Amino acid sequence: MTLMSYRQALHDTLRAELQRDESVILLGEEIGVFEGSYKITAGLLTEFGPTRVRDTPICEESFVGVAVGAAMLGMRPVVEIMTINFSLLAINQIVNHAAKMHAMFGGQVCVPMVIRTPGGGGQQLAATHSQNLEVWYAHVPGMKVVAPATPADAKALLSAAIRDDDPVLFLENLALYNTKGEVPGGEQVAQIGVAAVVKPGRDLTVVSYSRGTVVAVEAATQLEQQGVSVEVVDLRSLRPLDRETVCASVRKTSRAVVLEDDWLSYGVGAEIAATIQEGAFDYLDAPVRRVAAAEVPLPYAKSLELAALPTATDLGKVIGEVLDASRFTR
Amino acid sequence: MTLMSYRQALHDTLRAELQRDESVILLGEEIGVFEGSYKITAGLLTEFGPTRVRDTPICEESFVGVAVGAAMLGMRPVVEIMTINFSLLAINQIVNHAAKMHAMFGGQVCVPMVIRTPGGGGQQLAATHSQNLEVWYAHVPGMKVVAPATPADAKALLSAAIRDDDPVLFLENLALYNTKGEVPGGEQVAQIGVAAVVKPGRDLTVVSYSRGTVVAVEAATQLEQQGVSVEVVDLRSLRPLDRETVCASVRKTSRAVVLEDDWLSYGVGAEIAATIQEGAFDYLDAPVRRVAAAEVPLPYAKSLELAALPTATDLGKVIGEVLDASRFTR
Amino acid sequence: MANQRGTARGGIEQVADGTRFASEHPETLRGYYSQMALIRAFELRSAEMYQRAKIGGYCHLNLGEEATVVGLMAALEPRDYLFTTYREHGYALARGLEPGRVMAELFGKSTGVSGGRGGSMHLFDQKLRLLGGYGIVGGQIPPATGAALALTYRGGPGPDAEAVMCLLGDGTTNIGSFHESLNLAALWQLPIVYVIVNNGLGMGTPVDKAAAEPDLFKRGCSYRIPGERVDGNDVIAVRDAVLGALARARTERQPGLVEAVSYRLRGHSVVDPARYRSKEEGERLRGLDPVPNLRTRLIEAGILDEPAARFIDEQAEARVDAAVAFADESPDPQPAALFEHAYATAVPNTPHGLPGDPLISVPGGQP
Amino acid sequence: MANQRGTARGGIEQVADGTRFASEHPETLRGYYSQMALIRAFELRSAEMYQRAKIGGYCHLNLGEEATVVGLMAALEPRDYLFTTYREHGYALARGLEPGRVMAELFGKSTGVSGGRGGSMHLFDQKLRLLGGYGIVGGQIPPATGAALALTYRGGPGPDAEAVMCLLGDGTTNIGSFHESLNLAALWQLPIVYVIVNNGLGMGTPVDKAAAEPDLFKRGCSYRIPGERVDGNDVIAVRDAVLGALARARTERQPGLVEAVSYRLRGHSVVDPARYRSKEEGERLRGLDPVPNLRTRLIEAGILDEPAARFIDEQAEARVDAAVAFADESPDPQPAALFEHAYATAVPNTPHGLPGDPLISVPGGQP
Ligand SMILES: Cc1ncc(C[n+]2csc(CCOP(=O)(O)OP(=O)(O)O)c2C)c(N)n1
Ligand SMILES: Cc1ncc(C[n+]2csc(CCOP(=O)(O)OP(=O)(O)O)c2C)c(N)n1
Ligand SMILES: [Mg+2]
Ligand SMILES: [Mg+2]
Repeated sequence: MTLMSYRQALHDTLRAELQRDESVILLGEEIGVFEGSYKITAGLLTEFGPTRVRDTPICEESFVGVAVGAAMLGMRPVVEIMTINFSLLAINQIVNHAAKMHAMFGGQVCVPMVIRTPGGGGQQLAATHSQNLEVWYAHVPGMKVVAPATPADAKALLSAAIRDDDPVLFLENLALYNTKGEVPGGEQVAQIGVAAVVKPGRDLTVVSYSRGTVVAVEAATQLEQQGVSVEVVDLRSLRPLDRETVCASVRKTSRAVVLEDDWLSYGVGAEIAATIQEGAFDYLDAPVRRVAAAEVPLPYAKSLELAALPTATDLGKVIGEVLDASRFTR
Repeated sequence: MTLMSYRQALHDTLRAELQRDESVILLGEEIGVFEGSYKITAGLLTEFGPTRVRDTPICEESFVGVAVGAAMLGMRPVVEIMTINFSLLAINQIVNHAAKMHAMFGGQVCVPMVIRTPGGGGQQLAATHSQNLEVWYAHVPGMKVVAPATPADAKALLSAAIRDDDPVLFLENLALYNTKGEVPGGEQVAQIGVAAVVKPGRDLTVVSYSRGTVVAVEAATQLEQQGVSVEVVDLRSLRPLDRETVCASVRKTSRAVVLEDDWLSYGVGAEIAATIQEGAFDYLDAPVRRVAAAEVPLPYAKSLELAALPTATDLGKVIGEVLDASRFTR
Repeated sequence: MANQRGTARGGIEQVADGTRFASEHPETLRGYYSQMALIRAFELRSAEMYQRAKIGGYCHLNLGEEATVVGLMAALEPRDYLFTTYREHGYALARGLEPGRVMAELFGKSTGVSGGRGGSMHLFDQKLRLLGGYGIVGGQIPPATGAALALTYRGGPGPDAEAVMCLLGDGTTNIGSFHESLNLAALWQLPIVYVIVNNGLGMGTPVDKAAAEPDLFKRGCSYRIPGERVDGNDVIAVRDAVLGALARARTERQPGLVEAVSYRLRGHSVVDPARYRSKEEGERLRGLDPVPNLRTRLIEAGILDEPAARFIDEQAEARVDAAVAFADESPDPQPAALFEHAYATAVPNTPHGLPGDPLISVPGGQP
Repeated sequence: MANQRGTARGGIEQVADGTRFASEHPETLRGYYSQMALIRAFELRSAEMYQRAKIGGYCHLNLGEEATVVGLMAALEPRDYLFTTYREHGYALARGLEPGRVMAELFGKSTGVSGGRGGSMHLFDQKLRLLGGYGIVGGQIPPATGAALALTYRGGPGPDAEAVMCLLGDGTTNIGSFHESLNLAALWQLPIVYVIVNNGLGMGTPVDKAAAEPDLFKRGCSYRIPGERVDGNDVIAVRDAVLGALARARTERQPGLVEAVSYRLRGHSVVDPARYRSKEEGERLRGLDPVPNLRTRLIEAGILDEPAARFIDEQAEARVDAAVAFADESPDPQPAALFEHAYATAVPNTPHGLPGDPLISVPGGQP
């Protein structure tokens, strides 16, 4: 176990995978000389050279599509898209091509590639640079979508994604890069498609992923002192979605709240609430509630940005409302 | 009232709007000389000439972006994207630009444009040409998304979309173009953001939109004979979403099923189910169930395509299961 | 910079058949004609089968492009990789795929080259390195470029190096991925040849209504990629132009751009009556039909005689008959196999529900 | 085709100041210098304000591009429309926006040009026809082209016609929308001038590592759009080149492409230390700094003297002081206004919930 940042965990894992497997290459804008917009790839160009760590011009559709083609011939490209907002320029290659090929060509080819990209607001980057669009990719068969919340998961899920033979969208988050956590040494390869109960509890289940999980665990720990025992389920994988772990928790706690950074309508939380009401219907003492971002193009001004994004306080308030609605007595 | 096809209703409405307002122009691939891939714009080039009805080269991002810029200067472009699958090439202009500008620039500019595009499978067009991705657009603040199910709504919602000052994604469906229905004459401008109870009923609510609504009404009519009174709610507008109409219906029937053509996980039905379980929790006698497409890249082979797409039979089966689960007696 | 051999439509100088054919082995020429005749017969039959509802979806034919198809495939080595468009039946046949397996794919049968899952637009064969038909315009260009990038990790340049051929239509030169990918190929010196199959139209749109530089072979100028235009109705000219470009790609890692000019004889797809094209234009095009033209010229040159030619034509028909029979008899994919190939690596919780199935095996039964 | 005036970086012939300045009114030249001085002062202060956390998000400066900015804005008429990038503070100032309202936008205040909702990357002013800064690389190109299309519905070509100027960086010439939009502009003959502000780098990437044709002004070749390169450190040369291109756009509806070559003096954004650039390179660039250079040359040419120049510099500082004061005193947008401007046309059921609000006013209370 070593205490390290989410950024460091990503960096070390990329380095380890580059060392382990010749066919792993990194592609992206400014990942080499510039060392990455968020410095995840710092030092890797120097260590592995310009063919393994390749700076690309600004052309998301084509450098992602190039990764698709390279993967078809057996390479294992790990692409960095600076932020998920720019993935919209490459989405035709991701969704109409990478996600389709294995099935559409009758299983004759696979596309073992990883798309690393951070989402998230809260940095005053304004409407076009603050989105959380992972739900789009999670909707698409042929894709796998993982969203680690901790440095340890960042390591284990990135290793798993790189070794997986399907296209994987690996969701990072701007607000998580500097967060720290214990990371086990040696090879760690997570199972994609499995959620985790990261904090056990009895009274209510909070379901979240990525940054939201960190917020949820904070809130849960505080509520503990107030005599409320909150269980936190970290989805870890949005596609496939581990419905059973989510429902099992709610069958135990009989109450659920989803915390998500994306917009409420048609967001990740919609699927979670829909899943719970079907998978734990007779156990629910109150409606599943969702805590999500206000549905506006995110403004730049700090005062407005703060109002629009969900916080631990918002989560605590809604947890309180759900407990009251179900006549919970502390 | 005139009986006409969905295609005819779209054509006549485009023609009427072109006549009504000089600032309305049509842009798209093959909408002029070729008269449109699905012939919606047949004859309009001859009538209005090449500046009002403009054929574009194959460059979705730019011809859609051109419409954005023209709209910023006061034109009212109606863009045709041949199918929603190709909108992925333009989605950066739609979501990162058209949907953001009014808010991001402090209300100084608006983007009065319409994007007409058909979705839908069932035509053996295989994985890349059969998608239903409207849920992506419905997730995005700044967008409006409408999805008419009938020729009458095709007319009234298209007029409304063209006269609206925000970017509107106007969802058509390949399987609806030849369907017929009564269409009122004269100006008909629908209210965007309002759902409709298209068939009243007592025992169970089916919520759907676009092609699904047609299927739902068929199924409901059949079930009537079997003594089951099904209410059908047609969403008509996915964004804004008329939650109250949906929940009011379920508070009355106490049972709900969603029929959607898109993939189940993170699809439109997820939001509907999540909405109902929150807005009609104490009224629900059984979990809200979703009837959606199997989660695979849609295969070309008819045998597989049939297996993957939801039908009236599937809907009937699930309605039966919900009635049984809630001890309904015929 | 752009090689000026042939600078304008039709302005391509004709080498007399005598000289041109003389340097070829007669068997080779007869082989080209047989391939073109096979493609012609296959495509006409595909149209018929579509009318008879044996084929669904979209169906785009190579009618009029046979000389281009055969010339390109004659230049491509088995070790090379091919990325095509949705108009690719002929390439699959000329690359060596069994007509039966191609027709079976069009019929959506499990014996089809893509197991019936791709259909007409998505023919694929890993062994023959036919890396797919693609239905999204321009969608094949970045992956083809990426395949060429992958080759640079396999070995250095040289006459025996592998290369990639990426086909695209004239209308496709106007889409962003064309620009982005050619820039990458030139910047990174990738072993790839982009071939613009200029059949005069993108659906109903003539080249000069879509491209501000209608001399498409010149569009490599923005990347310092040399371009060359050839008469797409001349199988030998097409082959030789591409051989040269492929050689430069193998030995110098110099990406190439070749424009082969031919004419689409029918509508964009089998359902398009092409009303936007005048009767006269139709007549004119039939006069340029590469299949009967090569047949006559080979007979005039004494390389074929009428009986031999007829024999080839009949053989082609016979192979297509057999292909249809094979496709007809082949089984439909089983619905039970719907979720096969959804993913290459199995992981827990992968969806496998059919429409209307309950979400979870154990739905929220009684507490 | 491409106008060869200046074919390689730095290879741009220098006209002696004497001749060049003689043909200008001294007031004009002093005006250019004042504008450049104002931009310089504003940008240096922006960097400082960012360090002091008065400005958030990304902040990209025009340091080193002042001559290009002022030259371009000198050529642009008030009736013309301007689409810029996220590196646009200087353009907003030179276009005539109050420095206070620009600084207020950077501070995220309600008095900002975009009401504090856009920030540094999204300056917009409807009256001055500054149609936006854009943060998505290449995202401004199609809308700018569409604005030019809209102009063709307003009136015919002529010397008094309106036109559009679309700015983009050197690195942005490699993205698809550049190709697609220039093709449309040429095909449809739109009144637009695309200006490549070549500051030598896209973040850390030099032009020749990103563009296979590093002579960027030649990239109009694929659309028959004439290109021209000018010394971006020469305010008069920039102005004149663009005046010519704008004239052709107005009168002939001939889209233009102008490349202005200057140098980014600092990092990509205020948080980038630009370690990838050597000390020597840094030195060299400071020598090319257009602001002190013009100052010295105007003094040498007798158009300014030291006190006059110092007065201009002090005035610039004073205006920036005032701008900061205005921004500081301006109010933050009220959270209650969060949903303002989400939509232009109000319709029922538009979302207005804050995080954690119940979905429906009447949640499923007791039956
Ligand atoms: C991104 C995208 N846009 C539009 C279409 C519809 N479409 C299919 S083929 C075609 C024309 C292509 O013309 P060209 O490149 O000349 O190829 P050809 O069909 O002539 O072989 C169009 C517009 C598509 N499949 N994909
Ligand atoms: C689509 C997209 N990709 C990547 C980025 C990140 N990015 C912002 S600026 C920039 C470099 C642009 O370089 P250039 O065009 O030369 O403009 P400059 O910054 O030098 O003014 C990049 C890659 C972005 N904002 N949008
Ligand atoms: Mg064509
Ligand atoms: Mg630059």
